[in-house]
Amino acid sequence: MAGYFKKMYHSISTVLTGLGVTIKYGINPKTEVTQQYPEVKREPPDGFRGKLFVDINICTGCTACARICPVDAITLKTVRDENKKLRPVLFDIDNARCIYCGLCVEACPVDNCLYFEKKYEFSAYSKQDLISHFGLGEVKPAESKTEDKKTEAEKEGKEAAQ
Amino acid sequence: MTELINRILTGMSTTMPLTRLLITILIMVVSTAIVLAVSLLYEGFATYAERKVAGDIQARIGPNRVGPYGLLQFVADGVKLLLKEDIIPFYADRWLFIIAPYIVFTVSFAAFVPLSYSDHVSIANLNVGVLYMIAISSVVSMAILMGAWGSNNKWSLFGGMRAVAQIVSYEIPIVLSLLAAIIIPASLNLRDIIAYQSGGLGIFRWLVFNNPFTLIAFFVYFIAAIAEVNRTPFDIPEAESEIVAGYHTEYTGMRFAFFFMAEYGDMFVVSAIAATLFLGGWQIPFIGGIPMPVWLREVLQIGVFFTKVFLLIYVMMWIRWTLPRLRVDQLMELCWKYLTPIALFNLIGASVWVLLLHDKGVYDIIARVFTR
Amino acid sequence: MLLSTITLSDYLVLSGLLFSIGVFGVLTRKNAIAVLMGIELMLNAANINLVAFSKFIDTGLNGQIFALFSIVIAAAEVAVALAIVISIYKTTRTIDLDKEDTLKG
Amino acid sequence: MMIDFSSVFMFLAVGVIFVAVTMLLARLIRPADPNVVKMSNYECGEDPIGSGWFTFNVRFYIIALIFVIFDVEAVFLFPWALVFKSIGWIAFWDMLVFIVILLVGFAYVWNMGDLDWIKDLDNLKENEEDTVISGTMPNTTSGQVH
Amino acid sequence: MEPKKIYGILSEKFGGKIKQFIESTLPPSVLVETGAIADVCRFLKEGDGLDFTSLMCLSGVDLKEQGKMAVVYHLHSMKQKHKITIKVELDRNNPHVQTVEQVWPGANWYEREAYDLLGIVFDGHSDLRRILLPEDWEGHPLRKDYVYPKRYHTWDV
Amino acid sequence: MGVLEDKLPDNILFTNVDKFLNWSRKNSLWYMLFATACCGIELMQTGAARYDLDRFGAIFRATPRQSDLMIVAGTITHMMADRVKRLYDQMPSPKYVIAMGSCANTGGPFYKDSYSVLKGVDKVIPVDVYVPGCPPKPEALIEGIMKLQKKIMEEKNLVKK
Amino acid sequence: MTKADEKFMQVNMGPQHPSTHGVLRLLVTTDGEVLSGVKPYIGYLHRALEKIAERVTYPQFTPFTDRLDYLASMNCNLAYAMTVEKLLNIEVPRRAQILRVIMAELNRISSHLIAFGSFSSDMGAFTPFLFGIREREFINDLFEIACGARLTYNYIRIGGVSKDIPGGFIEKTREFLDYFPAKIKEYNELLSYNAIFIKRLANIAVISPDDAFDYGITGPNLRASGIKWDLRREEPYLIYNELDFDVPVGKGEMGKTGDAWDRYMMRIYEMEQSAKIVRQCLDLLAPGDYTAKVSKVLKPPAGEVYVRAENPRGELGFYLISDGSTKPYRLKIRAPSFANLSIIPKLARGVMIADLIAIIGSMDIILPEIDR
Amino acid sequence: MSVNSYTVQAVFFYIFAALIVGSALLVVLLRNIVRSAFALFFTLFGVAGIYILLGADFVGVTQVLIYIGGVLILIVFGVMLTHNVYSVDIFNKLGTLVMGTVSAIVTFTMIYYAIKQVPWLYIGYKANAPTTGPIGRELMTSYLLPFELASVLLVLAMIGAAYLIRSEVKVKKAAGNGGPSGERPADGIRKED
Ligand code: SF4
Ligand code: SF4
Ligand code: SF4
Repeated sequence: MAGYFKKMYHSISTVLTGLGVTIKYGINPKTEVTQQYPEVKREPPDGFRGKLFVDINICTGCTACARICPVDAITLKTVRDENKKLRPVLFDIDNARCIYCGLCVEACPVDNCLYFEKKYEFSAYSKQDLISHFGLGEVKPAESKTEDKKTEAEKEGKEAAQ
Repeated sequence: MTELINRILTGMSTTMPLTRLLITILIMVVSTAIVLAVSLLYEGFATYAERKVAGDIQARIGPNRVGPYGLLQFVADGVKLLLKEDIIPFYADRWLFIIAPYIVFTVSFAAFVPLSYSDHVSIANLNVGVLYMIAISSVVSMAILMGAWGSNNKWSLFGGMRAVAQIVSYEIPIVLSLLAAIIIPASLNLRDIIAYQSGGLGIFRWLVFNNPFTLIAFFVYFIAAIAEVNRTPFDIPEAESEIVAGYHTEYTGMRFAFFFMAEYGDMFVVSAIAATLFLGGWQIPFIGGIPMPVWLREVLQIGVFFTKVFLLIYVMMWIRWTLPRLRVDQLMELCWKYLTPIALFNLIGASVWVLLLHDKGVYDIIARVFTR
Repeated sequence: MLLSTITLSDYLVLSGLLFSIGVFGVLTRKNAIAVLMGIELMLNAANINLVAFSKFIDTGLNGQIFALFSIVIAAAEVAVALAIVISIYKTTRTIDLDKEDTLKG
Repeated sequence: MMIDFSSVFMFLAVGVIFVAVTMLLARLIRPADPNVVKMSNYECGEDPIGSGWFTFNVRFYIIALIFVIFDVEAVFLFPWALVFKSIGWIAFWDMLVFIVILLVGFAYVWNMGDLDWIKDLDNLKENEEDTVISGTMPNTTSGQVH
Repeated sequence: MEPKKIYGILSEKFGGKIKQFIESTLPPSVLVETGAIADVCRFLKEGDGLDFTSLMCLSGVDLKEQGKMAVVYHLHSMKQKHKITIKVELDRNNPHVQTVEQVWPGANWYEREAYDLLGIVFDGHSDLRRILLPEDWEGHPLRKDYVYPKRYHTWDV
Repeated sequence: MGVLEDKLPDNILFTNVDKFLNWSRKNSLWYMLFATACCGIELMQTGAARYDLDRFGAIFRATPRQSDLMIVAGTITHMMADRVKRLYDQMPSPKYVIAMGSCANTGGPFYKDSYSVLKGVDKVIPVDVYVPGCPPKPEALIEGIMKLQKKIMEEKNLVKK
Repeated sequence: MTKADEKFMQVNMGPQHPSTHGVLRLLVTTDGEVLSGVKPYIGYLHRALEKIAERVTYPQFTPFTDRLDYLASMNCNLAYAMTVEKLLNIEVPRRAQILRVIMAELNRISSHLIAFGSFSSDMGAFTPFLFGIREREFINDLFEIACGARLTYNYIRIGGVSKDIPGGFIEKTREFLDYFPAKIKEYNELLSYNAIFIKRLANIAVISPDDAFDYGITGPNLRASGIKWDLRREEPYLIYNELDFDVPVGKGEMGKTGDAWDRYMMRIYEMEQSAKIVRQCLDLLAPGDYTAKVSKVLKPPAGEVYVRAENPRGELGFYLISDGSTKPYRLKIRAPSFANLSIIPKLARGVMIADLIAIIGSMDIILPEIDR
Repeated sequence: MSVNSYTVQAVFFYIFAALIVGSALLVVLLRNIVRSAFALFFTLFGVAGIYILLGADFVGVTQVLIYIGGVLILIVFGVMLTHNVYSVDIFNKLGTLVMGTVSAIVTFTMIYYAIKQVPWLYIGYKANAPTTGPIGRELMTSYLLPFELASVLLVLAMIGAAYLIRSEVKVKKAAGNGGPSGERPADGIRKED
């Protein structure tokens, strides 16, 4: 019988303690932690891994990024231009596939060439819109030596590099 | 309302029976429509309030984009639900599935009838008011069972069975605790009960303060009432984490909305009973004795009544967003092994008090001691 | 006018109608619970009678009180009857009255 | 009284009509494109196994049974409550006898375990002991861990 | 206990059925003859001073070049705080090995997994079904010569 | 199709009615509680206090029958794809789908080497908005939902197309 | 249809069910409310990680370990990095080690917060869930500063960490550590010691030590059964042997040792301990290299290792076979949840549906790790 | 309002009578027993309406509370517990059907003529007054014994019914030791031999 009442007391007291915790939040609007998104945007910190950006003009077309990418999100096609320099004519990053791991950024030998922007809201109605194109377009090729970095061909390249 | 009808009819020149009848019906329809509109508005607002209260308690904001402060949220929700496709599962029992929301909603709406909102504003003055409300809300379990069985869904049936077991069980403590209050005004008529609680300094004639037993009865009633309307910690019939959405798992769009509205309607009703029987109904605390114009008094009374009810509803929401839920057997145990015996002995205690102290409340006794 | 005079006999006729429907149910159904429902119909018919008499003939409330007791007894009866039906069902998997050999011993 | 109760009927009627009208309105503007999968029962994304109409635990019946008995008793208490004050002690004793009889039955079902749920099918013994609640809550949580 | 010593105990008890002690792996491993694995495991669990209470991991390995498959048991004793690796090698074309489910019930799922992904059949297993892949999946993907399917149900893979 | 759907003439009144309907739809996007993998955690966090999806009137429902929006959060394997399709089918129209994260978009990390992952949920169900990221930040998801709202606003219901 | 079928009903719980924590499917056989058997079906999230590992290079696999147990990505990163380092015999600089400990422990806290939160919402209390996530956001912010992502960090790399922590990180972490204990107290008041919660969990699904060994249960679930086994203590890696922390074990405070409440409470205790560890590490942090010199192309010598680390959910083991090429020959992941889940059919016999939810929640399983 | 009140009553009477008769017919005619149990709901509701028309508000409310909220739930539970999806026709053979119809018609005809024959002695139409209090008074005085006996009856019914059900549960408990596969030996064995 004593246990019966003790249980009752225990239940009531703990329930009241719990209610005490919540009412503190309930009546005090200052406890709110919500950030009203579209109005309040938090600036992502430095080093944030958002959308990838390529400064295509300083890109050497070395394909290091495409080779390291674990999911083949980067499609790279390079052509040698008149100065025998490799130029990336096609440089597509499929943002729908990229996993924002940062391996490519670390692999890129050129400073500030491939980097993450602090941009992460770019949803789209179509998957095609999620592919960002950085390629230079057709550059007048000096020789017709093209390197197609895509899936199978690219994998061989990777093998060779190691 | 009877009063109103009588007054209008006496004031009228015509004696044509048919006209009088039509006018009576008209008044009734209009008043019913008003209650319907108000209750719909309330139900919409309650869903909004629920989300806001939840937001407050959970350190967030809650709806605030739709209309000013998100106040139009329930309009959007309502219209959206109206626009949703209606699905009746192929293997469901079509008739039961369709009828259930009708009954659920109608019944919860009909429970508004005997409520007394102020001295003169009430729909009907039922002599068996309290009993009527208990009876009508026990019908809900039947309707839930219909919907649950009609869905032919296992989660629904789980929810339905749990709901019925819970609703019927908790009716017992409810009835017993209400009895402890009813023996004092000795009436089932809600207006009589409220009238009995008038006077006194502010709030002390309220039945909840009448004697210690009514205080206990109030708490027992309130706990049981929370269970009766299936809210956390007693929301096992809709326990999202266990049985998906309980008895309305298969309901879509408007049909679901009726269940939803009925739930909030029931919340109002049980809170209104608590306010009426224990908290003095529309009796204005402290300043009730001051003379004031009738219209002002009426408005104040309505305001006071709704404030009391909403406070109780707030407490329900507060509890909902605090406590974990019980398991079905623990729920039954709480009802049968704790609340029911307590309410029963409480009833005996209350009646002894009434007889021994000749119907005097604690307040009366203290007042007498002081006036001596 | 037909509408204006609802007298005792109307109630009684209604009750008689309900009663005979109940009789039909009891006689034709072979599911034990369906039979029980027929009995409920009959009981309700009787209750209508009681209350109607109380209204039109009785001076006091005896009819109503009888009806109350009748409801009570109905509750008790249903509780026990269903308990029997369920326990029979659990052992024999049927509540078909034709096959209810166990009831007969 | 009649007029009061007719508002009950009015409410019932208006409630039903309201639901009907709303459903009708909804029918006008809502889309409808049923397909086989949509019309099948939901079961967490899987094909439902068998029918949803299962025979469930008989416990629910027992609860309802006890409820009905209590309900009937409670109904009798209402008229009693109204005259209790005016009749006085006799009414009290009448009621007490009534309740005590009820309590006897209640004690019986309690004692026989009808109010408990059968928790275990096989290892019933193991979990039978009740929760031990060890006093109050400790103030610090880390103090007692080792 | 040192793995070497465990090896000693084992070879004392089971003689020729314990084939080899490989120290280079981490933790060092003991190669056991296929047929004896269940007995060895039971002994490892129940034997005095061994007390390998838990099976940390059970992995199947496809050794395609050697035409073999291996099942590797990583054992660990929480009481004695020592570990060891047990290995068995199976025929790649017909990989069969006894189950150790009766020794460690937890092995049940690991064995199902090895069956699912590598096609190793555990004799005596109570419920050897696919566990990670759908029942109607073809092939055992962790085999080195697994070819990716082209279509599954109604869509391209 | 509904009785009145696409039946009304294209005049100001009905266009406004349509707008109102769209407005209510877009402000009451109840999403289904359905998360498979990592993105699901971000979905949860989006619904939680810091980002509070409830502000937009979006709450979760456990059953597809009462939800309007399916946020495919996480990897969909071939085994799961059937279920996703079934769940989608069991939602009442009008219904919307947001593919959240690389996995739902294209298979993401598992695009290349995995044999068991569905390469993009749009192979089995129609997708309205693709939210990139792995996982997308809650802000990105909210932005996706707002894009969806924009799309809903342009829909026509009762008015002739 | 057999007799047994008639009596028992089978129902699918999951793959889409609010409380199966993802895409677990349980085939539940019940007799009304009481379960007579549960069969888990897994594989709905089988992402072929082990196969992927054989097809990508060693460094490339690190991002995939993030997705292994996404609630504790750091710990998974860490375990994988340690495995490869063992194979390559790389010595990690001290600063990197400390950073690793900080990250791992912070991640442990954030993982336990989700465990706590989702468990509480399974139990019907939704508010603690949001509170848990609120604190988790704090940690997410810390990680975002440190490595630029909120969930899939890819921070701990083979040889060290991917970059040094930026300025301000330490201060923010301290801020968090100061803020956190009060919140734990709040959780306890709100939930842990709530009578309803205790009633739901005490004596439910008791795992005896022998069962725990048999099924290979590790981590908090093992410790809840009263066995003081923590790899950070027993086989210290990184700098754990220099740190002062307790290993909480279940003591059956509210019921039997090893019941669901104990398992739940282990996580609360461990969060406190982790906070303590982080604090010490912050003090130990001295300037230095954040990564060892590792060549871009990793070619470990042929060999095999089995390395395990204490993850929030138990021991995560990597069994790595290298054939001397740039890609692993075979990588077997020993996931703690896999073992933890495999005991559920045994536990969930004769309990009620609500208990099943409690069991799953208290085991804190995570599907991607189980299915891989 | 006297004339109108009668009219209104008449309207209500016919509505309720239609409801009662219609749903009662459904109760006995529907093939799906679950549905017929739910049809009973409307019958009982209609009867409650009739009570209220007759000025018996307390009895009417009690009807709702006990019959619909209690007894009907018991019946529905009973139906669901013994529900068998594969149960065949719940009607008897054609012979019984005819017999039932005939006897129902005969019963009704007899009752009808009896009612029409008897010259009822009206004591006049009583005005409706609150009934609850008077009923209470009656219960406490003239009907005290039945009142207490009712309590005894109910308790006995509860004990008996609980006993019956429980004995079944016990069997189950004992049989349940077989484990989750759950072959219940006692079940399903017809004790014919
Ligand atoms: S961030 Fe990772 S996934 Fe994205 S492109 Fe770079 S390497 Fe590929
Ligand atoms: S690694 Fe850098 S420089 Fe080389 S191709 Fe990629 S972006 Fe251009
Ligand atoms: S997109 Fe990335 S974060 Fe989202 S589920 Fe896939 S792997 Fe996880």
